[in-house]
Amino acid sequence: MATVNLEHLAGRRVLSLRGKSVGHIEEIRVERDGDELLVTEFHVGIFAAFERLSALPVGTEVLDLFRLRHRDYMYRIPWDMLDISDPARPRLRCRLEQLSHMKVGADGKGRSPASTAHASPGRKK
Amino acid sequence: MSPLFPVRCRSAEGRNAPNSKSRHADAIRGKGWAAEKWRTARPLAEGVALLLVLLGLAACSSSQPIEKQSALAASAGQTATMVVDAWASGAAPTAYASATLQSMAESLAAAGRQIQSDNSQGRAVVTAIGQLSAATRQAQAGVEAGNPRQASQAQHDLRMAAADLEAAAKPIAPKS
Amino acid sequence: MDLLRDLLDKQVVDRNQVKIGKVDGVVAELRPGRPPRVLAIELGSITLARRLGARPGRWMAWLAKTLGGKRHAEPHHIGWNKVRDVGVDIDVDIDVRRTAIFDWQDWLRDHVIGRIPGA
Amino acid sequence: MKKLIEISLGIVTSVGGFLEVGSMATAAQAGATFGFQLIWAILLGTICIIFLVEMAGRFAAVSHHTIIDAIRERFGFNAFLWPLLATLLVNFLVMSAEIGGVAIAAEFATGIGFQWWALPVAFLTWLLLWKGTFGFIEKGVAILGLVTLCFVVAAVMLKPDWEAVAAGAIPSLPGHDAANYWFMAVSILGASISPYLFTFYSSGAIEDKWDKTYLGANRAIAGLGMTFGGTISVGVLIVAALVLGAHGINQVEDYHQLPLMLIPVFGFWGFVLFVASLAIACFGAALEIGLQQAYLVAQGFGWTWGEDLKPRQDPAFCGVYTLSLLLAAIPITLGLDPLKLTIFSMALTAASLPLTVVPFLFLLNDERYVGEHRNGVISNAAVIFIIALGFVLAVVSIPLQIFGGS
Repeated sequence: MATVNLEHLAGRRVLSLRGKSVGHIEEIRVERDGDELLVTEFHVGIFAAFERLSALPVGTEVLDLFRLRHRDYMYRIPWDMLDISDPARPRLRCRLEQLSHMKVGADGKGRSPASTAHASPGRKK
Repeated sequence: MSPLFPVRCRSAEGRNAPNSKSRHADAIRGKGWAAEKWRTARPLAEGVALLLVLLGLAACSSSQPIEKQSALAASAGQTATMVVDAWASGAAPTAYASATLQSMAESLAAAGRQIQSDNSQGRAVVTAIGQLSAATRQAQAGVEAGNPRQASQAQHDLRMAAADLEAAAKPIAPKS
Repeated sequence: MDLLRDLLDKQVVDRNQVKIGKVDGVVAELRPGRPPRVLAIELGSITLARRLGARPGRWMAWLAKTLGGKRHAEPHHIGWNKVRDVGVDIDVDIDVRRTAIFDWQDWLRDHVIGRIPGA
Repeated sequence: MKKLIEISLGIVTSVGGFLEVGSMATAAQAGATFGFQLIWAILLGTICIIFLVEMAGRFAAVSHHTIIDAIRERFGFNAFLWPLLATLLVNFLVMSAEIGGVAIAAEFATGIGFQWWALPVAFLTWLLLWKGTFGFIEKGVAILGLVTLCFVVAAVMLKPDWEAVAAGAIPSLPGHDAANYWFMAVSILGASISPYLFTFYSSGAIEDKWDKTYLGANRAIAGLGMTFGGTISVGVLIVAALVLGAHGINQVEDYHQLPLMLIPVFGFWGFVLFVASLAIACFGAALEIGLQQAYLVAQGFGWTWGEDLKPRQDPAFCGVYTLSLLLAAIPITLGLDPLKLTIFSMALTAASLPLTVVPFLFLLNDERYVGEHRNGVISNAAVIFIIALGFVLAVVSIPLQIFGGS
């Protein structure tokens, strides 16, 4: 049974099949399935980091201020499109072009309703 | 004030700038924002470097040792005078007064040693500082012996030496 | 649920509301053709050191093994089935006294802190 | 009524935290060398710390998390490590300086050299942490700390030219010693905006079991308490300017010079009051920083923590403050000049500010922590200003540390 430590994926650069950088992993999405917790998606790109820090508007403005905004989107890569068997070197399993329909706008448009409900079931007050 | 790490002026900017910068970058990077984004912030880095150079120049230009040392010595001399006053009027305990005078005498001696100048002004400053130091020692002896007369005699010497120092340091002091 | 945001580095409390550490790591099982499954959360200095790099990880593992014996050569695991609630804190259904997690604190208490009068 | 008592106690407590060896030494040096010209730095620092303390208290009251807890949770361990290490180091230096402050006071009082006092002082601090509860320490320090008001009384008795004092509240360029001027401004800001103040405050809010009903009290305590503390610092500066500066003592390089500040005003009692103020203010700060070191580590690694627990119940927490007090006593025991250490650590504090303040921008805007009580425009503007100030200070203080008007 192969196991992997998911915390090592945080902040890692994702490489495409040809070794080109796609961005950094900023979030790992998991979903409950009965008693199990399954990894469903990897979010890649600086806007995913802003989202994690609840700083989407501020972060975007800061990027614009320093003219560091290179992309307007983040990728949401499904679990089966990323090889994480070596968490220090995650690699895409598909071609770069296939990623285009995994793009999500920086303003969060195009997100599925499920992912906006971030509160977990047993959330305490 | 005397720096904890006396380093020559020249060595400063290049070494410190990248260090401090990368630390802040780390702080706001969160769980791994793209580090190379910061590399593109070169204009910012250049601005910072310029600022550092300017500050470095400002710092260097104002650090003439002889001025600094004579200012230090003048303050030490005034402190000695004030402490003797306080002691004589019973406002300062003997142990404190004597320790203070001891410490002032030491800083005066150190200030005298720091000035390495061959011109006549420099020599006059060093002489005046030496007199201040001697008078401080004498005041200390008076305080320790519980002898107010010796202390007030020393205070008189202190005032004379302070006036000498002021006169000697004047031509080379900054415009202030 | 977002793993990095909602789970990793959160406070873990045991059955008796004792703070036992933070979620230092998350272990998942890779399965061919099926999504990775979270097996356990990991706690302990070895996990933390590994997050800083492979070499610090090896040093810390060596140190833990040397100081604590075999029982401490690996990070502490708490199975996902023991996790009761993921909220402000992570509630787990274990009793920390029955694990090795606080061994070193117990040692500290018994050999150092407890020997100082008034503890 | 109970709230009112709590607010007044809180205000007094924050004075105890605000005024310590750093603010006293930097204010005294600035007053002696530059007269009233650097009052603006104290005012600016006080305004900044009011905002940060208010936010730290609000954050703790609403989210039941301390700032340190949340930095680890939100930014992850690897990013947390930098503020953690920086704060531990700065706290170590500042604590050493505080122990030095008490040791100097003991030397003034007894004539026995300060080095000999470092370990006894550290032991006494440790004993209070070991046996005392949070409330006892907080309130005890607070009430004794009122003695520092003697500086304000002295400042008023010296009848300063209030117009000149007001003019000092507006930043101006120095007429001489530019590098020294800016170095002092940085040190004053570092002494006022100490990270340990707001991280300690947020831990204190958890220890005192604050909830949302405390938001008003929090605002009052932060605003009035820090203003109160800043006023005392300004008092020190005015006294230093009118006594030391007027007597021609423009360079305060030696801690022996400091008690002379109050002697012309109060005579022998001036000496006693100075010694008492220095001892109590520094002792209080040493207690708070000792606790803060333990909070930092325990919260960062998720251990059990709390000053009200018996040492047996949180051995690791007690272990941290025991060890850090012991370590902090070492530099003073070895004879390192407490005044130089103080000035150095204040500038370093200023340099470490961005590491601890940047997270505020994220945490105080995160609805999952603070919900509807998130920062408004003014608070956010203040945080951004402090971050910018912090960056400038960090970049400036290191070269100034080296030249420092050498």
